[in-house]
Amino acid sequence: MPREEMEVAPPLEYLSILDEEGDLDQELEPDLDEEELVQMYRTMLRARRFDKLLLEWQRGGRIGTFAPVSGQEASQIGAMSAARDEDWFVPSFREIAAFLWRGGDPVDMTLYNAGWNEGVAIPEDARDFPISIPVASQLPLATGLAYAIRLRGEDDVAMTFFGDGATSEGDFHEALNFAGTFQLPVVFVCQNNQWAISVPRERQTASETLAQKGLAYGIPGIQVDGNDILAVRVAADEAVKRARAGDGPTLVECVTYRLKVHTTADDPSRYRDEEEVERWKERDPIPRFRRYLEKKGILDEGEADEMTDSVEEELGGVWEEAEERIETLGGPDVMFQHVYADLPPHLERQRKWFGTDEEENDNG
Amino acid sequence: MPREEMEVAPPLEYLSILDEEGDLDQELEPDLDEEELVQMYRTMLRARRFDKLLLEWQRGGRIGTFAPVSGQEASQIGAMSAARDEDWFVPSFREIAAFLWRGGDPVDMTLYNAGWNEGVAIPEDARDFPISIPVASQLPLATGLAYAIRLRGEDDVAMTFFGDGATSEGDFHEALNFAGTFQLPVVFVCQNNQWAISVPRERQTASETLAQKGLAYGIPGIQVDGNDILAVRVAADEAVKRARAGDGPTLVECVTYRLKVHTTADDPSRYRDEEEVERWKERDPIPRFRRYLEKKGILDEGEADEMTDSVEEELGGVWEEAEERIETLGGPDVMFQHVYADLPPHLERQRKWFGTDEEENDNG
Amino acid sequence: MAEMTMVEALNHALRQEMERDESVVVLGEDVGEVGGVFRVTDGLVDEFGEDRVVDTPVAEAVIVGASLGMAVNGLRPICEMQFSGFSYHAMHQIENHVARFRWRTRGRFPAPMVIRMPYGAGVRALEHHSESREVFFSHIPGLKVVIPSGPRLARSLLVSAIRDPDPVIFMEPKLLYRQFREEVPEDEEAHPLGESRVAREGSDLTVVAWGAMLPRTVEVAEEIAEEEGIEVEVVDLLTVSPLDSKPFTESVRKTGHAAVVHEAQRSWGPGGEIVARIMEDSFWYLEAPIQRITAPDVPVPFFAREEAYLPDKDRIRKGFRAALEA
Amino acid sequence: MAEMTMVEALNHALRQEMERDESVVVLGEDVGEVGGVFRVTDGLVDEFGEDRVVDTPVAEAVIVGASLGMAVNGLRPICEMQFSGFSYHAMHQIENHVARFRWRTRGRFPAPMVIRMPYGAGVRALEHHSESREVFFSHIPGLKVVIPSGPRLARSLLVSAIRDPDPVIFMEPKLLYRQFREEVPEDEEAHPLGESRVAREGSDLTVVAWGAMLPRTVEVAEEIAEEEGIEVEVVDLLTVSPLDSKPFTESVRKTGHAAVVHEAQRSWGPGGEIVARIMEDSFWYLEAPIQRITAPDVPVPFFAREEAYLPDKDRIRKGFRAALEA
Ligand SMILES: Cc1ncc(C[n+]2csc(CCOP(=O)(O)OP(=O)(O)O)c2C)c(N)n1
Ligand SMILES: Cc1ncc(C[n+]2csc(CCOP(=O)(O)OP(=O)(O)O)c2C)c(N)n1
Ligand SMILES: [Mg+2]
Ligand SMILES: [Mg+2]
Repeated sequence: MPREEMEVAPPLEYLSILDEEGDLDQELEPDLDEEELVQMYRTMLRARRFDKLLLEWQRGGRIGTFAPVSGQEASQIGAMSAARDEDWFVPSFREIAAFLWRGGDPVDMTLYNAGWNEGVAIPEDARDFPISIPVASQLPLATGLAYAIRLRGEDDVAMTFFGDGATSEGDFHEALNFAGTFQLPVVFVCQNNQWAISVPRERQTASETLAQKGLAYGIPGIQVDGNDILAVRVAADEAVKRARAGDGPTLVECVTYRLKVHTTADDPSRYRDEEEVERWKERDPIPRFRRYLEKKGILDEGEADEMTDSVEEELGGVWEEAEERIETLGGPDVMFQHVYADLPPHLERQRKWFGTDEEENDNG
Repeated sequence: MPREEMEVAPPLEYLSILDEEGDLDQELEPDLDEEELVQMYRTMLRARRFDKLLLEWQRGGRIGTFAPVSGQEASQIGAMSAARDEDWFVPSFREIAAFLWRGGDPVDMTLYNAGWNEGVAIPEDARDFPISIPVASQLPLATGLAYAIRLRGEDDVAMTFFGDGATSEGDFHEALNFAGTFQLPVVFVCQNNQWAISVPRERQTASETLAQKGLAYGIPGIQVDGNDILAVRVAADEAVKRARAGDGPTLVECVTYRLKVHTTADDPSRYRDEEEVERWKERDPIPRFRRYLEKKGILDEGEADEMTDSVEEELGGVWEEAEERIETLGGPDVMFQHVYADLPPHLERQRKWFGTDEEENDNG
Repeated sequence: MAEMTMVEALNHALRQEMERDESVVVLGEDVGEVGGVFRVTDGLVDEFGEDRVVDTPVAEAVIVGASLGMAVNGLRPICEMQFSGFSYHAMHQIENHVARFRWRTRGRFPAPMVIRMPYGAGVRALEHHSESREVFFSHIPGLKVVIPSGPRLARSLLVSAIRDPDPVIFMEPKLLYRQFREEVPEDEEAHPLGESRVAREGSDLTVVAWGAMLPRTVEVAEEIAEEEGIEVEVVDLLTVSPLDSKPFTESVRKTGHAAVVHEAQRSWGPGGEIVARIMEDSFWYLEAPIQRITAPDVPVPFFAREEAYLPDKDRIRKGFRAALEA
Repeated sequence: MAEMTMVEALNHALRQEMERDESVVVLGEDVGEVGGVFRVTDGLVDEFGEDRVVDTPVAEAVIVGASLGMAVNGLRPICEMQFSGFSYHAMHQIENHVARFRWRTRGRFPAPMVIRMPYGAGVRALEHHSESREVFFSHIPGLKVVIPSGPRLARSLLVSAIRDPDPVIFMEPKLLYRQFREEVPEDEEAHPLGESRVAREGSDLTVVAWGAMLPRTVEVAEEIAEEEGIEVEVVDLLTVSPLDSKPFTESVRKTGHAAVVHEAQRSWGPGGEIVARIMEDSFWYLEAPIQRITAPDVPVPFFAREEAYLPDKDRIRKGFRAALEA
């Protein structure tokens, strides 16, 4: 008949490896392949650059609304790089960097952002999900992928991304609980970028960390410095390993920052101070990682600069290529494609309105 | 740049005061009015008895499906008795005991269970919500009541009930998070009766306790022996006090047991052992509380037995009264009442089909 | 051949499909040990194990969303909403993803899955257990919506639904779950989706019905034929969406009169689509206005009054008479 | 009088109602500092404070469910679904509780609340931001569904919706948010719910439209009058449910021809109800089949093709012509 404090399993941890000055906690430093480190850095640059281009194109009216990634490159690439190609990538709508790491084609993404359905075509061998606009709605999907993996006794993993705001949705809760109950191989990567549009993290939930939300589902939670790509990678490696071994899901909270607008339809000056942005710019994940690579002697200054240029060059032709592709795309009746495996008769009739001069109201 | 365990605020506690033998932890014993203690006991008896009658009526075809409360009397009355009349009662579908504590009329409830909408009529001064069938859907409602309380600076509280299964629904999550974010005066009372129809508590979630789910929302959680009415009452008193003082919501998990069927449409022999039920019968909250009252000299054996008889007598006439009421109820066109404040013209026309001999298809 | 109730016939379909194809899995609340609250999944967990017959937490959105993930990753999930009244909890998953995942991925990740749900009034159930909202699902492009009207068709339609490459909302009229038995062959039988059927031939009046309204509509047609010599042609939709309208619009060309019977509420309900299709295809043949014989625009009353809510034989007959007036 | 866009007119209504009645509160995602993603709630938080203009977590079900609780407890909540495409997340709260709380409590706890949501295509928005699913809400008894077609009516309908004793789904055609300005009086103006209006008189053809389709329908009517002397009567529903059908069914008695224009997908869409009402009330006056001029039965395409998806003036005109053929 006691009154007592209860202990909570599972573990809840905090992890940071590389600080803002590029200084390292050597005990925690992961043992990563140099080539991979360079690849990670390069992809961060590509993401940053592509973001800038998309913003320009958007301002110029070439593409529609999109959600820039700048500031979250470490959070995304650190996590995504822990997965294999055969693992599943289940993004939200801001995963430009993760998408590029997966080998996604910037031209496709440009088409998508220019309003063409063809932009979501997914290569036959890629296990990438399309952008998911409804906040948190992709989490149940990832959970289902993972169920199928487990049922067949495979060792793939589903890695899904979402924001701090997404943790408030019922879908977040139901998915984590489902994954916990069945101990599914999912890695839940929360991109806590401090804002859900105009609502700051502290007003999204009274929970002190987002990682601790895992406790509600018996899921280990870890909060990492999301601008420290090494910390993110280590946490993700462990989570992936746990999932692959059949030991269930993990919730990884990456503490990071959205340096730009929420989407191009947004005006952050209405709700946040430029000072806050400036403070976070000092924690920019890209220079931090560059300093690390330089200190380690993996890249020297010249190589690093060169890489920036080569990335710029690589992406320089994307718009032109996208434009060329757009020229080749079908007319309005493309909208009838892929609604069903086979077009039902009434849709076949409706499609004709668009393809021919027939009278519209053909009893569709 | 550390790797470290994180501490989780707010507190998470376990509480038990009166054990299965009726032995007491005197340090924890609440100081309750004798009359109230007797009232609590009497209501437990009424609930148990009414449950039995409803089951008989259901088996006899007089009423429809219902969800028996037996076993959960302490969990419900312990919690509900911590609230004032002006506080809001937001039940799920199994809160027969809490309903009786609130002064609910068994005749109304019988009407409800016999399929008459008139059974949900709520007295003008009662702040009782109707039964909520969709699991967890009442939690957002309670949260909204509490928001209105807070906005107007009142000190009422909303107390809402739900089961262990309900904690898996998105509505549970969204409501607790909302209540935590705005620090609303809600008391979330989870009736963890070990089963959600055929699914045992351990397969509902991998979380070790349900109380710890509060941590995800920065909400204090407390797990109590739900068959110990004193423990439930103490936990609820604290939660109500916290809410009233403007210090936000609490999640109270009452560990109890559903002694009977899930609903009368259910056959538990398909999924649970009689032995388990027997074990829990030994922890029956009613004899336990009776022993306490006897030991304290509040009731003697004779008085206790007499009370059982008087309760039986009190409820003996309910069916007859309900039958009489049913005689007085309106015809099918009652279904048109209360759909809108004023019946729109098309519904007025539709209503005539039922009230008169008019042709049906009056362009309704 | 065995005489089966609809519940047994559905169970038969599930069992055979699970035997035939090991990628078929069943999931939902209480579908395991207890065999579903209506026993549609009875015994499956014993035969196929807990991994393929999955009792889930009480959480409809993830039941549906996870089913989609399973479908994408090679399984053929059949998930159950314990009652259609709780399918709204998963509406966002259905609308935002399930219905259009094929489309969202340009064909790369189709969603071959079935969402089963008992629906409709008439079994003295609790509040929220009796609605008929086929319109919600039928109005969403990319879904197929199937409603059987008897045991044998329930079995053969469910088989087709499971094998279909697209997501199917399979609505089971629970009033018919045990209302009557039919011969259901042991051997495979699959009724193609997207084909309605003439349940009764007739030359005087065309009536469209489905689900629990179908048997009583046919009964009234039989009675009226016997008593008054009026021959009603009854078309049973079976697949509500995509709608196969030819059988009834062509029938109207023959009869000149039409009615639709449904238990959904009238306004903005399914009857409107039936009327519009006839209007578009067979207006010139119509000799009288088409009648909608439906429930009124009120919430389904608690069960003491649900019989009055549902179109009964009397109201169906009155509707027929109105449709026949020229 | 000031010239206002629809966004400004809605803001005007909200501000005045909040001033008039301190029980009115506004809640939703980003309705505070940022003034809503479309700025409909612009400035309200400065004027009325964070407690009455509430930025909520990203959680639609509790936004709606909590609004209901607020309404029961003496407030007049106006909650916002950031886009109608995310209202399905709250569908269960709407269907299971909001629509029938008055009914569920025999009148004891009515639910005077408004759920605002921008809907519809045409503004180059992202996926899931462009649907038109008025049928979902209109088919649920107990709800009122309102869709304005211009700034002035948007304001006066929102005022009525806020004061209405029943829950109102207030769907805002975002294509019209800033498409044109209208004089909106400073003084109170409340257009009664449940009354449709004749937006243009005519004697040759009756056309029903609402929301974003209304202005273009009127434009085509003007053009066709000028060019061909054909006079189209256009009825603007305003309140979609409960439907006020008299103005258009009576109009058909005069014109003998009818069409309905909507941006929702065709099948099981709103057009069916319009057709059925005319069928029931004015069949004998019809000289040609009623035309449905609608979007096709496909998901709204990404924005490069959304103009082709939406009924445009050309398709509307073709539909008129078909409706006029006798
Ligand atoms: C279900 C749903 N509700 C609302 C929205 C509108 N919306 C888009 S992004 C967003 C905020 C998301 O915040 P967060 O999860 O932190 O992700 P971030 O944008 O910061 O990456 C909202 C409310 C949506 N897309 N889906
Ligand atoms: C949203 C919803 N889903 C499913 C159901 C069917 N159902 C009724 S009770 C129940 C289990 C509830 O379990 P729990 O929350 O533990 O409450 P208990 O019945 O044990 O009191 C289920 C799944 C429902 N009523 N509502
Ligand atoms: Mg964010
Ligand atoms: Mg339970």
